Amino acid sequence: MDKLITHSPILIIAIPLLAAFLTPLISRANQKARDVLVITTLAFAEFLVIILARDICANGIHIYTLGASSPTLTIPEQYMVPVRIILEVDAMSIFMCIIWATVSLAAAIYSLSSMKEETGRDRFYTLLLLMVGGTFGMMLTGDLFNLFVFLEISSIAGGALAAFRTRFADALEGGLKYIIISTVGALMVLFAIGIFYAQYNLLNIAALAQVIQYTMLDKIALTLLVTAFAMKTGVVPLHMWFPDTYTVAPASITAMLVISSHACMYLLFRICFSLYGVTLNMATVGWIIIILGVLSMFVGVTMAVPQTDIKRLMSYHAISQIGYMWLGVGVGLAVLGNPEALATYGREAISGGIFHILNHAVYKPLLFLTAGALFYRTGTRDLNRMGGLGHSMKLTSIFFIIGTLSISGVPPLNGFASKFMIYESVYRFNPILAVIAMLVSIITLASFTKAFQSAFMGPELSAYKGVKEVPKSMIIGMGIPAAGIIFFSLFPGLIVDWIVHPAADALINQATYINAVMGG
Amino acid sequence: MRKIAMAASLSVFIAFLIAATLVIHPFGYPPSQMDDYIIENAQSETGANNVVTAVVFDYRGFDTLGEATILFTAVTGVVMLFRRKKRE
Amino acid sequence: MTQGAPFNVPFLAVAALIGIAFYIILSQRNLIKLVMGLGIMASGVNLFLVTLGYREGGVAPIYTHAPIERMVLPVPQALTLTSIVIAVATLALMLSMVVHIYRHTGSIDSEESRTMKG
Amino acid sequence: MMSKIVRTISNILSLFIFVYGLYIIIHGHLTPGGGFQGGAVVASGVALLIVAFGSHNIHKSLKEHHLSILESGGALIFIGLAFGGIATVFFYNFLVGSSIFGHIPPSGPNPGDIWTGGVIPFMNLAVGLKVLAGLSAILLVMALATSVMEVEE
Repeated sequence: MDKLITHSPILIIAIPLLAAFLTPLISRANQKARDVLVITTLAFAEFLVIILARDICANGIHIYTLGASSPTLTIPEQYMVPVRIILEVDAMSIFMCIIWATVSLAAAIYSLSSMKEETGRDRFYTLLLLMVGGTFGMMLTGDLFNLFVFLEISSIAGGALAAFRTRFADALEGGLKYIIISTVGALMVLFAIGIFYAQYNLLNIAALAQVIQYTMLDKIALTLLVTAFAMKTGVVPLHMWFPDTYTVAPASITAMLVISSHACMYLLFRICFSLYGVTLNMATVGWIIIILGVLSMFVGVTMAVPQTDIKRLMSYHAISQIGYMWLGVGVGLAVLGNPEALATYGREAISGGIFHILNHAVYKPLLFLTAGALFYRTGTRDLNRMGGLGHSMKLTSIFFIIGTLSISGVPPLNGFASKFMIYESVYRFNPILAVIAMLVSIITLASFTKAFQSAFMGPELSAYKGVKEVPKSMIIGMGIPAAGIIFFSLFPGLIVDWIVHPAADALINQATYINAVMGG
Repeated sequence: MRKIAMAASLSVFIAFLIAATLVIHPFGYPPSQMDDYIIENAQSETGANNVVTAVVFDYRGFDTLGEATILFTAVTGVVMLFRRKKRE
Repeated sequence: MTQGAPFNVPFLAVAALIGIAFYIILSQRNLIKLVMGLGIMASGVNLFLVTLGYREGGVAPIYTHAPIERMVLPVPQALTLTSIVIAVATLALMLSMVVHIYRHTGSIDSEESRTMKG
Repeated sequence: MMSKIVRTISNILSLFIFVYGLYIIIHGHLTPGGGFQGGAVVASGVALLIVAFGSHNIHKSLKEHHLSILESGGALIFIGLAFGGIATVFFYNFLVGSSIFGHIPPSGPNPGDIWTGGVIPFMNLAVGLKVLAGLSAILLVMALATSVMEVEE
């Protein structure tokens, strides 16, 4: 068991990759065996993530040096800088891993039925496992170039999956758009890595953070990194690809793409907090993030209201929700240089933003999966052509209601808990921002009420007389995030204390992050 | 409107690039603390005469795994895109 | 900038390549040209990485029959190798998507298809 | 399908290209090159054959799922070698100092010894296998897809 915990960071990445390499061979032999392999792999990854999370709660940052003679030997003997690739797992990265493991498991179970009619399913599952492994790599690595490599794995696999239904021209265009955006972003990241390498001859994040001097070149690199990750996260001036890709991808893949864009947001926070952190007063960067966040909140929700395509509507809402996270964490970043403000409301704002990532990562996949269920049964995404589905698809409509109430921040549900944390702390930073945030929340509720009304309420349409509830595995796939929502709504305090505050502290305490690798 | 935004972002980007080339270290004289270690110890630690191979497969072997995975992903993606349509 | 050229000429070449690529990506509507722009950008970044490791008078970091002991840095070469393969993989996937789009719509103009705007 | 002269010449040339690619793969730890470069050289030989004989004729003897199996195999060997070191650490070079490819060369310039490098030669082979299969598969599939289009129009 100890050995398993020691090696768990690498196993979390390597096991999905190994399974992905095996999938083409196994699916030639037996289709059932392939499904079993996929689900077992993801369940095992989830198990590893949980035991690693428990270990991190108890013992702090977990270090794993690849190829060294001992996992914790970060720096070769009698030398001063790390040479090998190091995986560095702190509370924030494991927080993202928990989300990713759960959502990908739910999405894979959902796909078992929802993709049954499609051809080329063995390729689908191979790509799905590759995307899982790649995104885990992004979250766990402590090395900049390694980060770039896994960013590319995740985005290539994601783009290919988004284009999976090749019989629709839209799907291909959505996938191509995603890959183009990702490639431009990844090349910007690579250029920034080159700049760091040119100045310091280092690639490890912690080692770089120790020596970084905030020269002109570092500013350029920061700009490139922020632009690249903002592009992949889908905040407003760079959001054009976001609805196009999300609308056309299969529902389970859309749910996963949401989380992988959150992973890019995590990378942005990692760069701002852990790499630059104390070397400068981050107020400017913080304000840029706040402004982008407020802009996305507002533009996202206003663009969502007139949409009639259900997944497009949800995509614009996703942009708007991402704005909340940027607002929360941006406020924290803006006061990072000011210990007093940080203690009174900065930490709370960061926690609010992070908690919102968690909440968004359960209700948005749930909503996309219900949209997929509607598409599965009705064959359309157009809200005007749906109606009365509440009679025949009872469970789906219940899941949709849960998701809707949660995303609009209606009080007893978890969306409210995180939004309230953001309102409260942002209000003390700048009241206007908090008012905008509340306003956006109200518009969100209005927009989703309309969507629910047109899809589920009203008389049963004759076109959908024979519509039945979706198959069992899709129900389970939707049930996992729904159970998450209910659990987080019942015990928000517990969740905040267990995983959200440690994650926020891990971001704030740059010194711990550096010392874990550099020692001393 | 779109043209202006394009021109603005392009010029900002190029200004960045030029600025970067002006302040970067002179060509041919890079800092080299990490690489010196690798040049010195690659033979004794990995047994390979070719230091680049030693870096690719040993010091940064995980990157190579990722790289191989990307190629695998691309091949899977291409084959998936050109898969035969289901016979109706 | 002590010896050699008055400016960092190799770095200027990098800047030119990336600038051209960025212009292509922003201005071109033809999808094949867009992908070519991405390819040029990848080459620019690769050139940047590999120039970072050059050391005046160094030889390739391979000990077999090495004439002198002064070697250029090995890590940038390894990074470039990795990123070249990544670029190849990405371009292959993008081009096959473009082929597919052409099959569906009979056009590779991004303005003509519905969602590729912006 | 091209003329008979081209086909004959490329038939002969491709053998030399394959052998050269294999040489680059096997000597990856001694001379410039390695798995990726050698694999790309072999795949270029396949590209030559595809151009000379036409993708449909090549497809009769070389199907993409064979290449796909070969590629999966290469990837599995590679990740398996990485897992081989997990008794110490993932990616640990566990063969250095052992009797298989375990010699350690004298430090500094030397004439080179093929029996060195630990797992590196095996990894070169695995990656070479993977890259040659992968790139050939991409070339073959794309050549097939585009040639079908030409027939249709």
